[in-house]
Amino acid sequence: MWLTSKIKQVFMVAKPGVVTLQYPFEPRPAPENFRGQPYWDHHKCIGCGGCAAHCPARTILVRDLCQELRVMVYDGSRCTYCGRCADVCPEDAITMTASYELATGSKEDVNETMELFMATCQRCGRCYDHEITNAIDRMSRIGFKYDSLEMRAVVPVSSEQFDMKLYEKTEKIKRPEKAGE
Amino acid sequence: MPGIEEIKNGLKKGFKDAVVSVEEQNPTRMFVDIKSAKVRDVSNAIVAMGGRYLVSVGYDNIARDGTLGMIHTFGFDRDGIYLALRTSVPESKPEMDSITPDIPNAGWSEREYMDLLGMRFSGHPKPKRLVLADDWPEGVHPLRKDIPWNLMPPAAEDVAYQLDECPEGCSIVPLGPYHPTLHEPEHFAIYVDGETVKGCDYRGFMTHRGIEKLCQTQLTYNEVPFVAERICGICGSVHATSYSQAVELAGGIKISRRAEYIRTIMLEIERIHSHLLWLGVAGHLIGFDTVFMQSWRIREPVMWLGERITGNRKTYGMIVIGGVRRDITDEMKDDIRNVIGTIEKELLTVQKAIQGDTAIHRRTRGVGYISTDDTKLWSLVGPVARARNVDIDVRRDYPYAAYDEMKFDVPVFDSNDVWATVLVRLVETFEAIKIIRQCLDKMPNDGPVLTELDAPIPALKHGLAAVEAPRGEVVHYVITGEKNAPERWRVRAPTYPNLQGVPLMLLNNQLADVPIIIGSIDPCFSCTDRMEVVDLRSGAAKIASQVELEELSRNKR
Amino acid sequence: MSDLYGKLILAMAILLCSAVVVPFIAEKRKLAGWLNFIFVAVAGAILLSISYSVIFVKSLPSRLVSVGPLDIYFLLDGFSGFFLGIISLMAIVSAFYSIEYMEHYGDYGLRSYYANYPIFVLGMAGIVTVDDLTTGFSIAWQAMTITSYFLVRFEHRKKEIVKAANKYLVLMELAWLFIVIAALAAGSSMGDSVHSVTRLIGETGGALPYLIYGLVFLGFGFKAAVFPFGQMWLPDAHSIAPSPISALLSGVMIKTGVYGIIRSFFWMVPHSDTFHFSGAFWGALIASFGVVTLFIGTVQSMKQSQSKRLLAYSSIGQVGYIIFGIGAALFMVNAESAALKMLGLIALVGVVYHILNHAVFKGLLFLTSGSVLYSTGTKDLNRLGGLINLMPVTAFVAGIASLSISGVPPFSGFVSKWTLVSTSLLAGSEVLFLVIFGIVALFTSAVTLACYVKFFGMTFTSAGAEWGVGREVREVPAGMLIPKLFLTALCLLQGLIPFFYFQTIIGIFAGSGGSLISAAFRNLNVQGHVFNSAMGVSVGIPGLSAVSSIAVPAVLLAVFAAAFVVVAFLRKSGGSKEREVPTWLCGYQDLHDKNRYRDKSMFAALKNLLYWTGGNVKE
Amino acid sequence: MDILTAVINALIFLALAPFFEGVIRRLYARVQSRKGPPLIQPYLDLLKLLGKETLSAGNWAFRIAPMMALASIITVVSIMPLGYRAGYLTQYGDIITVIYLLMLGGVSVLLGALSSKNTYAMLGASREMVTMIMIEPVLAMTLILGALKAKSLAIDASLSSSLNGAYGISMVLMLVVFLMALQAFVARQPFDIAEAEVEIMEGPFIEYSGPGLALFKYYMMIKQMFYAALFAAVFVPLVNTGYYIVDVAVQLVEILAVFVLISLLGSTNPRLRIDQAVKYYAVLIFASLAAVGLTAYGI
Amino acid sequence: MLANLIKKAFPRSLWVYHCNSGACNGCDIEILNVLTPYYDIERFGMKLVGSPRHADVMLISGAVTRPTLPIVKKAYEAIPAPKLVFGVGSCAVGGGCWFDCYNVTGGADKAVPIDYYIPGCPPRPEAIIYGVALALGLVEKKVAPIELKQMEFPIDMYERNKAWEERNVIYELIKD
Repeated sequence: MWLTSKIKQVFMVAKPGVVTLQYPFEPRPAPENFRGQPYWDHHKCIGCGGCAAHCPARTILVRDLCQELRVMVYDGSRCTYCGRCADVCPEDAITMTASYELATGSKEDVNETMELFMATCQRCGRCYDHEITNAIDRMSRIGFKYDSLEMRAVVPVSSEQFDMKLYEKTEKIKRPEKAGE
Repeated sequence: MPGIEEIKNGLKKGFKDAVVSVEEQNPTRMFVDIKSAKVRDVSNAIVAMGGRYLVSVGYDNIARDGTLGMIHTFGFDRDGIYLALRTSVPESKPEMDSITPDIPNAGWSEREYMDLLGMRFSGHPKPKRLVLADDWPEGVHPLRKDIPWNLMPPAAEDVAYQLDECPEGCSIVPLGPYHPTLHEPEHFAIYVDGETVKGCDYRGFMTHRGIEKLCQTQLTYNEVPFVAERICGICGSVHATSYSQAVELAGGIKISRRAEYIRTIMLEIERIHSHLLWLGVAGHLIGFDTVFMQSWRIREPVMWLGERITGNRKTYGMIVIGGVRRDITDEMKDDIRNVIGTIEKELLTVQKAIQGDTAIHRRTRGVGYISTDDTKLWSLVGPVARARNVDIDVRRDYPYAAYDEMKFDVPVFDSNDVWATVLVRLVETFEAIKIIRQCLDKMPNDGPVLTELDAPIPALKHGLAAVEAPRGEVVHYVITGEKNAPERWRVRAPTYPNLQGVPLMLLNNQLADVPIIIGSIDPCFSCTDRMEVVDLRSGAAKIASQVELEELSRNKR
Repeated sequence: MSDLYGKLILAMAILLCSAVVVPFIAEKRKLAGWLNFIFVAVAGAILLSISYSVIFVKSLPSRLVSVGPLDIYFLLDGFSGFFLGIISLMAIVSAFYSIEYMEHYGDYGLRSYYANYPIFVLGMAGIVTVDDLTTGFSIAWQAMTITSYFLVRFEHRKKEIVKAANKYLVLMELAWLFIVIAALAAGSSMGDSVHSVTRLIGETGGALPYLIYGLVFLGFGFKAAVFPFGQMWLPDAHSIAPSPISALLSGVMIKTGVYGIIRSFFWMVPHSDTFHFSGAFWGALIASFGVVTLFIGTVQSMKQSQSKRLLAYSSIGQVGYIIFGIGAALFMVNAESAALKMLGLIALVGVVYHILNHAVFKGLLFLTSGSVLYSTGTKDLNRLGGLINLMPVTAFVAGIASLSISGVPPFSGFVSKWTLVSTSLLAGSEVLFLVIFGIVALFTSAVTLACYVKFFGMTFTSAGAEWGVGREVREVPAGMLIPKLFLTALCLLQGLIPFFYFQTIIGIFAGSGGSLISAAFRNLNVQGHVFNSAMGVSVGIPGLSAVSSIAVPAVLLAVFAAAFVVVAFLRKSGGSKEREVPTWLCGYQDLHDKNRYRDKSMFAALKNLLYWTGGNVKE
Repeated sequence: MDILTAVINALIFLALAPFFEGVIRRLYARVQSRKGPPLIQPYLDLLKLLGKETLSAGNWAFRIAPMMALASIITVVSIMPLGYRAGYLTQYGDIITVIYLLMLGGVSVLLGALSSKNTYAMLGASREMVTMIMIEPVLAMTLILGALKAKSLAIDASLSSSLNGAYGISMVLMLVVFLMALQAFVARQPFDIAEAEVEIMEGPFIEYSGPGLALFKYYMMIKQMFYAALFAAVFVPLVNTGYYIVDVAVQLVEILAVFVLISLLGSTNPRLRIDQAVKYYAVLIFASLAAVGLTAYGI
Repeated sequence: MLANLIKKAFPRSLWVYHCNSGACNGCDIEILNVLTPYYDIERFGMKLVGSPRHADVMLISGAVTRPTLPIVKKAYEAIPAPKLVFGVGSCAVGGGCWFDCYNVTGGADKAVPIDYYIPGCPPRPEAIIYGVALALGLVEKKVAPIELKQMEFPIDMYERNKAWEERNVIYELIKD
């Protein structure tokens, strides 16, 4: 009994042989619809904030800096790569890329920031109310208890969660070639 | 159905005064409201009628009527009926009878609400802290709605969990949280006499992440499945499916048949990879690393398959309320057929190689024995129960998704030990392959995979859904909320009841067998510690544009 | 040379005198201790000088000496001189140790202790020097037994101690009866010397000699704690007595039984034409008893949870080695083949060597456990632990003694065990059962190791005294360290220069007349086949290969030291820094009393396998 | 010249023990369908460990134990003849010495374990001791068998008794017993009970780090090579040309074969429980006693 | 010479201590997965060890929950220097979905200093190997922060300075 099963086991292991992949020395592309690092297409984004509203991990911040300028910050460090943002994006501006080799020595390396130009009314110069009651403004705050300037006093624990360095421009910045500036 | 009438009559006759109302949601779900004074008697009567205790759900209803609610749920396996026994106690005096002395498995549920809701249960045999951290201050009950989700109370002074009294002459072997047997942080204090285990105390819930409060103002119905998947990294779809079904039941949503088939396929794929994973881990635990390596090698194509179908290896993100996110196309079908074909072949080799291995028998036979009666008393579920001659399987007893059309066997063994759980899982893997084949053949070719949700889900409806996870029965209980989000969501993972039976299994076994016995229930502590009780208090944050966005996102396809 | 007998009587008189004088000043505890020590030391010095003379100068014939109204035969040859030496040595050391140690029993008066101690020593000295089995023997035996009874029941307020002491007394009296009956059965009258008993046995025939030898073996077997007699009294008596007394009981007193056995089976053997002494039968019987004793005793020792009980059971096991050696030697000496005869003689040398070794290291171990008891107040292994930093000297001493008794080279136990085992193994090519016995002995020495790993580990390393002992633990005072260090030095010496002891013992046997073996020792030129050198001992047996067995502790030690230097260099080579950290118990619990490892768990699997050996474990 | 042989013997053991460990790891990997570490991995592991920080439990016994273990095994291998050529030191010990010296190594492991205070270490030590007690008689009897045939307890005589044509039924029986005990000697599955990784986290070595662990690992490697060499010498007396280098080479190849066997057995067996293992060892002891008994009758 | 060799040997023989600080199992399973035949991390001389005393690398998976925080710190202390810490998975990198819940302290960097982050939920085994290879210096780092901008808004409609001033004021506020 023991011996026969050992012989069977030897056969079991002999058949497949060595299957080890040569991964870091040979590339292993991810499958087509792999949900890797999300990428925002700044040409398509309308700044609706849907992604921010729907992100289960609340990693996306959409804030108005001023009347015309909306900032989107994606804190990749805690992204769960569920692809919900890409699903809900009305403009298909978010793609889940196939890139998974995200290991890094610094958390900031997986962040993305985007400055959006918001069209404003030519007559009065503003379309959106900056008050807290504004619906879209509120929408953009969902999941972002920490970044909200107004809310900072209310929820003090959270302010440390958000790294202000996200806004600082760095040497390492990778900019798409078509970027506007 | 005659069963439901019988139960109803039985309860009405025996407890005329206590029963307030009986509601039948559909032929398989019934909700009974009773007065809190009689809860123990009614529970006993239900168990006497053949009910199997599932889980208790406590919820904060203070804002509405100043009470704390408590729901004990039971399943009638023969009739396929789930029964929820609802009661409530006033907030000022949140005390009710404990049902634990009669139904030992309720022990943890009740302890949980002692911690999280501040309820009190008179007659509880072990009213100790269960969920919250040792240094969590007394009197702060995070599930109450007046506590914010991100409250970080300062550490209480000088507190340490008091382990159970050690039996005379025994010493404690501390197992965990960081022990190679346990891949998750949980602490077992094992009382050994020589090398024989004489008892054990469990201090777990270290992976308790308290997601309920997170969800309080943050997530909506359709984000919860993604969080649900992350309750457990292995059986994610199970939780997502179960949650979605509970919401669908509560909201009366009917999803397309095709979506149900796809859900079934995903669940079974998950079962294959989970069982193969378990087989490997079990081999690892008894020091047989070759079994570990080989069964994980066989498992790997399933992971790749999952990645190709859904875009991720484990947290598939497939299942949302109303159906599934991605379709399974015809090429994918062939892909699946190929993969499961190879796996079947290779698994057959493995099965032959290890089934007769006396060396493995030595380590697993007669180990972790508990009698069938004890198994029933402790309401153990899944392969653990089936290996102990308890013939329950949610897929057959309470069919969901497309299981009503599937033909499959439920393996049941009566050697009541670890070896039987090995066999159950091996057979189930083959059955899963069978089910996937049937699904692929029978799947309707058309129909949307995601049903349009045209009407908002009504508030304060109760839904209970169970899914047969690889580890056993997963129960999700949902109370719908007002603002596009559940008010209360209770998850009971299969490890939750099974883990309570572990001390029983460990008793009088050798210390060396502890890893494989704990491993034999395929413990998933993160499931158990989840407390992903979504408790959405009608956050003011929901906005009109949400629905539009929702629609926009759907119309994309 | 005849004045040696006078010296003997003088020493005994000094001891008696001490017993009378010292109790009067027993209120001054320290002073009484010192006085007792001085008396014992003087007497001991005289006895030592006697033993030196008879071992190295010349053995004396048996002689009738008048002691008061009685005429008693005394015998001072090398063999009894050897025992006399051990007795006086250990008596002096114990007496010195007692001075400080008896402070431990603050609420007990020391009157009876100091009254009994010298007489106890006197009794033991008497046993090994009297040359009859009736009158003188009885006096000596009773002096030894009754005083030791009072010493054992020193803590007389504890019921169980008195009970155990009573049992001890009854059994010892029984043993005495056996021996006296045996002597009388042979037809001798009171006061006859052993020589005449021997003659009388030679004239009898049939079954009577078997009865006589049987009764003698039984009687001395009781004293020497042969299985199953030893288990009846020894563990209880030895573990409850004050530690210096335990050291004497275990180290010396039970050896008087061994002395009796050797004397009876090698000297009390008539060689007449009518009587044929069946050495093979008695040898095999005694060896079997010995093997059973060594195995059972050691295994039972492994199960104990009290340090002194562990040591006591282990004494049974070690006596088992000795008895086994005696049996094997008896068997082989009486065999036909010259090679076996030779091996038998060498085994006998091993036996005597082991007697010496055991006296030293077991005494040392009892003194050690006494020191631990003194400073912690407990002998329960489950409450001890981690004393290595608190009592470093005692720990070091205990380590050496443990290694010695386990027979790890190059410590003393190794050489004697090596002799016993290798002779029986070498005899194997002709006598199968001796090989099996040898293998059992080897196996048992691993079990011995387990015992002492447990003893040392649970007392000195691991952790626990901080919870189990409710007081501050300190190293014992110098008065208790000095005797231990002295014995340690002796112990190391015995391991490192075995050749000296071999030579001496061979000399003793060759010089002690009146037996077959002294002739054999001379005839077979044992001296010539045991190659002694400064490095160690090797044995060549005619008929077997040229050099058949070697024990060279010194060379091994040198190689070990060289290797150790290399290893130490290796350890340092990485420039590793050291940091002290708390014990890692998976994170949640810290090390505390509840999760320390208990003696029950130690070797649980083996204990389960050997559950049938019994062993009375007392908490 | 003779003393040189002893040094060379020890050096061969010291140098090649990690290599054979590497072979084992490689073969384990092969059985598990993977590529496995490079053959020099154990050397790298040892080197790395030497450079790591030492975390100590704060007593001298803890510090000294690994050094004692390695030194004792070095002593053993330097008196061990390799290629049937007795070294200079071989004449100064006999098989009983070897057995007791091997015990000293075990004692050092136990001393280290006990002085580390850890409950798991104590568990491991307890198991290690039980294993040692139960398996040591088998080793002893293997050597005694040769000794009985050679009528001498000398090491070289005992080891080469089968070489000298004394290969009988008893030897074959002993060979089987030794094979069955081999895994226990080298502490591999199914008898790696004392060092069980998933149960008690390397048992006796749990508290050791850095150089201390390196020395213990080295000790284990040399020990397993010693047992493999013993097996090769006693049971596979293939060639004795008289040329030292050839003999040593042949024996090394034999050792390699033993290691292949060890890895095959180890990788296809689960670990046994200590109580099961003890019963198994008891059977082995009686079987080897039978073998010794047969020898006495010249079979 | 030996000291030099020792230094060189360190990266080629990393023993990993896996420390789950409250993960969902996903990352733990993937960590085990890199041991399995297809990925076989032992190629780089890495293996999983059970005791932190033996480890060189601490692999943290999961958001650090309140009960595990002291234990993780303790485990880190129990690892002999030199040591590396890897955070595997979103939870360990940034806290995951539950970074701010009442029982969660946050990412693993809240407990111990992290040397390498491996994001992913769970990261593919390849991603873990990539992280390891990055630490060993076998591969280059591929990610960098991305900063995107939509086209410059039409300034001519406004007083340019006014708009920019306002923007800068808010930046300042954020930077505080």
